[in-house]
Amino acid sequence: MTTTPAGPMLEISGLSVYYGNIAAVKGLNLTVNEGEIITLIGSNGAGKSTTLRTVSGLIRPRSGAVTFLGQRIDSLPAHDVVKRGLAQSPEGRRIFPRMTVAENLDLGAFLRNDKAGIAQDQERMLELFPRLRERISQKAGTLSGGEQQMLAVARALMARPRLLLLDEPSMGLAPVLVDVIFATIRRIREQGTTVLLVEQNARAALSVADRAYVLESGTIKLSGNARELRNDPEIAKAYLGG
Amino acid sequence: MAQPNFAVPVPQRPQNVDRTKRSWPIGFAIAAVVIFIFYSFILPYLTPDIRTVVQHWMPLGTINTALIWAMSALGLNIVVGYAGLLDLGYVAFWALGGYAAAWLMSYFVPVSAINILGNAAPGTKTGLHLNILLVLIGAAAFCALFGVIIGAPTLRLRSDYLALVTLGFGEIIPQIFKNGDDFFGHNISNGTQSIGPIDAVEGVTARTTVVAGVAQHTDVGWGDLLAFDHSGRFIMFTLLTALIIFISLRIRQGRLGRAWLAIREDELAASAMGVPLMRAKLAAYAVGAVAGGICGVAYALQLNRMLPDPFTFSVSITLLAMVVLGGMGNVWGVLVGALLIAWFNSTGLPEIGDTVNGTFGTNIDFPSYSFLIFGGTLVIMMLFRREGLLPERRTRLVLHEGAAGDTQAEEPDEELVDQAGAVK
Amino acid sequence: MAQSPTAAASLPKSRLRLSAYGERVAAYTILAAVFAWLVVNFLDNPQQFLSAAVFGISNGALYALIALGYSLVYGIIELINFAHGDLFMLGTLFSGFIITVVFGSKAMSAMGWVAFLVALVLVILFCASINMSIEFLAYRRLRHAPKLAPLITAVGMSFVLQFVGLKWNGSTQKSQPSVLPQGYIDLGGVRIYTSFLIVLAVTIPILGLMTWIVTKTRMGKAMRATAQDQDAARLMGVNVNRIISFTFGIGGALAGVAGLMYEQTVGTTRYDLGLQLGLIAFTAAVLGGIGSLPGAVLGGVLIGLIQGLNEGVRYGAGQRWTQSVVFSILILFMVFKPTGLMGVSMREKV
Amino acid sequence: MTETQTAVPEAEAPAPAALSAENITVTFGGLVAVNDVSFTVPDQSIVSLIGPNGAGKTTFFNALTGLYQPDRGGRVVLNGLDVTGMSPNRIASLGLARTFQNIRLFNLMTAEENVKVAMHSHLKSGVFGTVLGLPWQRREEREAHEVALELLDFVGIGKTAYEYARNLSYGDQRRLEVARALALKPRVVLLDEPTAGMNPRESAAFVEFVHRVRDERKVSVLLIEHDMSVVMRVSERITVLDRGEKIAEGTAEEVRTNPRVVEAYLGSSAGDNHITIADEEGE
Repeated sequence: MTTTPAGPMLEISGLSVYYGNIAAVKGLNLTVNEGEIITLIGSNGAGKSTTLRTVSGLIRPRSGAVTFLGQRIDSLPAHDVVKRGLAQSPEGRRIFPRMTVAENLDLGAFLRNDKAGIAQDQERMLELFPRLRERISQKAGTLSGGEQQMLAVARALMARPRLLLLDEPSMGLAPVLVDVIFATIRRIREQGTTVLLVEQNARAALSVADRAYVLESGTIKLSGNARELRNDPEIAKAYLGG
Repeated sequence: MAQPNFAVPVPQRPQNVDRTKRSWPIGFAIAAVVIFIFYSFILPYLTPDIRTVVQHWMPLGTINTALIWAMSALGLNIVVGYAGLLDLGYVAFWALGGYAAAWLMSYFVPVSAINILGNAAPGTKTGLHLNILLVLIGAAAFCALFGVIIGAPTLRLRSDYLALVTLGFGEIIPQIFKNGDDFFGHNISNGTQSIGPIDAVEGVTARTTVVAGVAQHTDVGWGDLLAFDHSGRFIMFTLLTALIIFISLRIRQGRLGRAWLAIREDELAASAMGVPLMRAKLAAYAVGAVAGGICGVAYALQLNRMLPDPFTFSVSITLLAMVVLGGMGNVWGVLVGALLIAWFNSTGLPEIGDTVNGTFGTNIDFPSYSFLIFGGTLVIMMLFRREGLLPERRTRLVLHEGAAGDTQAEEPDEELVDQAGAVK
Repeated sequence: MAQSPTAAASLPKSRLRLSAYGERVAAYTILAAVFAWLVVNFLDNPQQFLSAAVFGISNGALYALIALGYSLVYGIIELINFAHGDLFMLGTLFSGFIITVVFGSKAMSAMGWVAFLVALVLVILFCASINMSIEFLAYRRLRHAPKLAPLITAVGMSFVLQFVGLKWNGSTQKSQPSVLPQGYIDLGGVRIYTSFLIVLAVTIPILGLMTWIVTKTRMGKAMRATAQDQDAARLMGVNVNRIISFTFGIGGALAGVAGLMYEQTVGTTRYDLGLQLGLIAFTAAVLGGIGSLPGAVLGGVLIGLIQGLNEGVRYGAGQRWTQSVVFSILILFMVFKPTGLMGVSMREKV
Repeated sequence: MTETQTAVPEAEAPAPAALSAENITVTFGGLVAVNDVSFTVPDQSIVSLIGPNGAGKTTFFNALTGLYQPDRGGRVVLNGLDVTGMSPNRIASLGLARTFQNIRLFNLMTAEENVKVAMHSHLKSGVFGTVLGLPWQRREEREAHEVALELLDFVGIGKTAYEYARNLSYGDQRRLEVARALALKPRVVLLDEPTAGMNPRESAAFVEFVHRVRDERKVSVLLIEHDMSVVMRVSERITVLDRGEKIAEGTAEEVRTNPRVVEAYLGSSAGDNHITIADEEGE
């Protein structure tokens, strides 16, 4: 592990991302400090996923900077971003449907060479998500939605990231599974990984997060301590309308 | 939407559209008249030196051949340029049109001679001998029918699969003609023996009387077009090309042309707006095939016989190169692209080669470079100027956006995300 | 591939579509007709039938090698690489060049085997690097362009390679020396040529090696991941550009092997071979299910068999119809079963 | 619910539904994306379909418009006509128009041409008429042209009739999509997230616009929307989907206070408890 430089682990400043001539994100500023769980909440189409995709290098921003561990990463290709210790579990799971669960996990550790460490981490993942152990040699496409989501998170963790980006991990899941996922997010942090969580399930997200940002139409509307935001009437208004 | 709507003055159509609308057809007509006058009335009276140069670099026969290519390229443009369907077997329609002409105006069909306003050569005992106008209509209808037959089962395929299936038909149909001397026991094409001669057509003749190498006078008349009557064929081919251009332009302005454009732009949205995809695409195939059929008839007249050998895959590719070079979707661009490439192919390249070899004393086989030139044209145009040399006004706009589109990731297609999530 | 879901993939079935029942009846009728044709020909002259079959399978092995190249590339970037057949053609020319010019070997000897092996290695390197260069120079820049653009580029590339072949080999067929042992084994009237055995001896291990690369190695896993979801693969740290390049390399290598085998067993080279054989091999890839590697092999062998029987048995249509027969199969499969025999449904790919 | 009924003039006779969907189920390879959802769009009403990401709204929408076939037993009835299993273009020409979530205009066609494309099924001219320029065909084209301009005026972008769609501003593109949908002379217009990318002021103006479309064009409007302030202000009736199932239906007020809706949007209270236990500082 490299030493952490002074300052935040991830810093996004003045980020703007466009699809054609439509701005998805406009002048967004956000910081994540080491060891935190930060959540980015907002309704459909607010620009949350676009932000994460930009941080991971899948989309190039039109302007602004993304700094990770003191270095600019906004013009790096996605695979270099992963190499620097930033992994993402994308929206919609995006697991490899025609590969087995084990192969999916292996791909998560694609950039690592320590066989023993990978095996150990795989074991750790199967402990974190016991359901996956039962399905280990099944094709991932045959898993249920919840199992796929677990696989997507586990796969991202297999890279041993310093910062984990989670995009809508509770999407489409039954409440019981949502609980499991959020409990796991806490454990992930306890094991030393910083988490940036994008969620629509605002209450659950705010209950695990340290700080939160509320995104609306591509810009940050509110930010602050998650516990305070939890009871903010603005939040309910943003979600359920005036 | 915030402001109430005041009566908005009806906007005028942009003027420049109208201007290009007029200048090209006028240019085409003037060029045609000038060429006709030059080759019929001026060239024979010029000095032998000049005549030799013109005969080498730009004989009227080459112009006629180029017009034949242009007809096909314009037809392919309807399929590829208008409707966005890649057809790699367009040569099949050319062959079908040509054989339709061979059947309808020669001794070949084994019946005692039936003459319908036709022009059978004296002494011909058998075959159908239809008037050229009837032949054109017949060939066009025959090809349109084949366009639908080929299109119907294939159009629901993905675009790249569609390209392959058309390629398959483009190989099968010429092979049927090639082996047509024994097609399930019937002779349908004389195989490689070719069908010929084909009845001469009547048209304008401009014949110059030459005495001792000096042109005396030029007589314009009406009669059978013989092998050397290039002027008459030039008039005929120019008119046919003009007809195809006219159809292309007219149809583009109408309901069907709009539907094709819409399909090319966004199939899904088009169908959500009530455009019947299959019918519109079939119509594109049929109309495109009509041009191929007319071109085939012209080809049969130019050659005076029909043989299967020229109908190879490379013809389809050359046609595609013409469309791509000229600018997919732009009728005038495709016309220019086709004339240019056809001239280059038949006369330009050998002549340039002779000149270069003569000047530098080299011995390079220039025509063999056509593979490189066509292949290279396609690759380079796709990489650097996808919209062609004379792009359609619409596609020219894309160019202005420049590289901006490349640095931005594509828009995630929410329409399908929902589905993708569910499938996995 | 999530970033290339075509609208067509989600389009509804057309109303022109034959009813599912009608389609099935048509398909079974065709299958039954093919089966009847096989039986009639076998009973007519079993020896001739089997000889034709053996010859066909030998060709089929080569088709399989070429078909794999199509299938690999299609599987990963959904491009029909038209230039692949011509790459194979260059492979035949290069093989002939190495064997005659470098070794000058004419007869079978120990030196002949050395020549063969050296040529094998060199032709693999040669074709792989050409294919990778084409991808790097042309296709890569068009990865986000509308689908027509890379397809037309591939057609153009095919012509450029044919030009190279034309300049290299001349416009006519050229005969090339073979360093492999000639002769045949007679099994009850059925001739099995030595060259057939050598084709199998080279092809089968190579297919095994391919399977191993794709299923077991790190690169293979990255290839499959890229084929299924490019963005997700990027998020795993896969350098997608490099993987695509690698895939073109492997496809090229297989075309090179096929080129050498063809040059050695058929003994002639032509500049326009790629178009003809390439299209047949592509049909094989479609028949087996494009994108599926075992499918490509199966398709190759089947097409070879069909071709061999068509040309070799009494009630076959004969060589002059081969192209039409093969393309009719292509069209029938495209229309009735676009996923091929072993393909996965494209819908799943979206 | 009563609100909807009073909105319809002939309350005694069963109000003719402009569009009704019965027991729509859509499955993809065994996974259920939409599960047995039924709902109706009364004549000339404004109805919304809402739900969190991945709730199956778009899939349901696609089943209505014929893009997906609903599983056996499901029925879509448009204007009293069973359109289940028809092709999307047929359903569209029978009066079900739509816009797209991420704007799918024909970019290289002018605004006026875009609108005219949607008139395809109402025009008659074929190949021969077009090529020959027959008088009735010319008249038809002229009329289509006038209707197109009138529609563009109606949505407030008459000035841009000859601009290429891709050159229009984002807001104008959204309006053009509506004009194009109206050119189908629909009974029902489906608007898929029409305010995505709009600022609050534009969204507020949009609410007015939706009312105007309904009143002046005599159509029903079905809205998929994530901006709740828009949904709550514009809808006479709201249907809420979550994980493919209909979890609530009613007026804005009913839906807003429905605990299942609150749970779907703000997160499960069960999850809250669970995490509260884990969170030693939790309240």
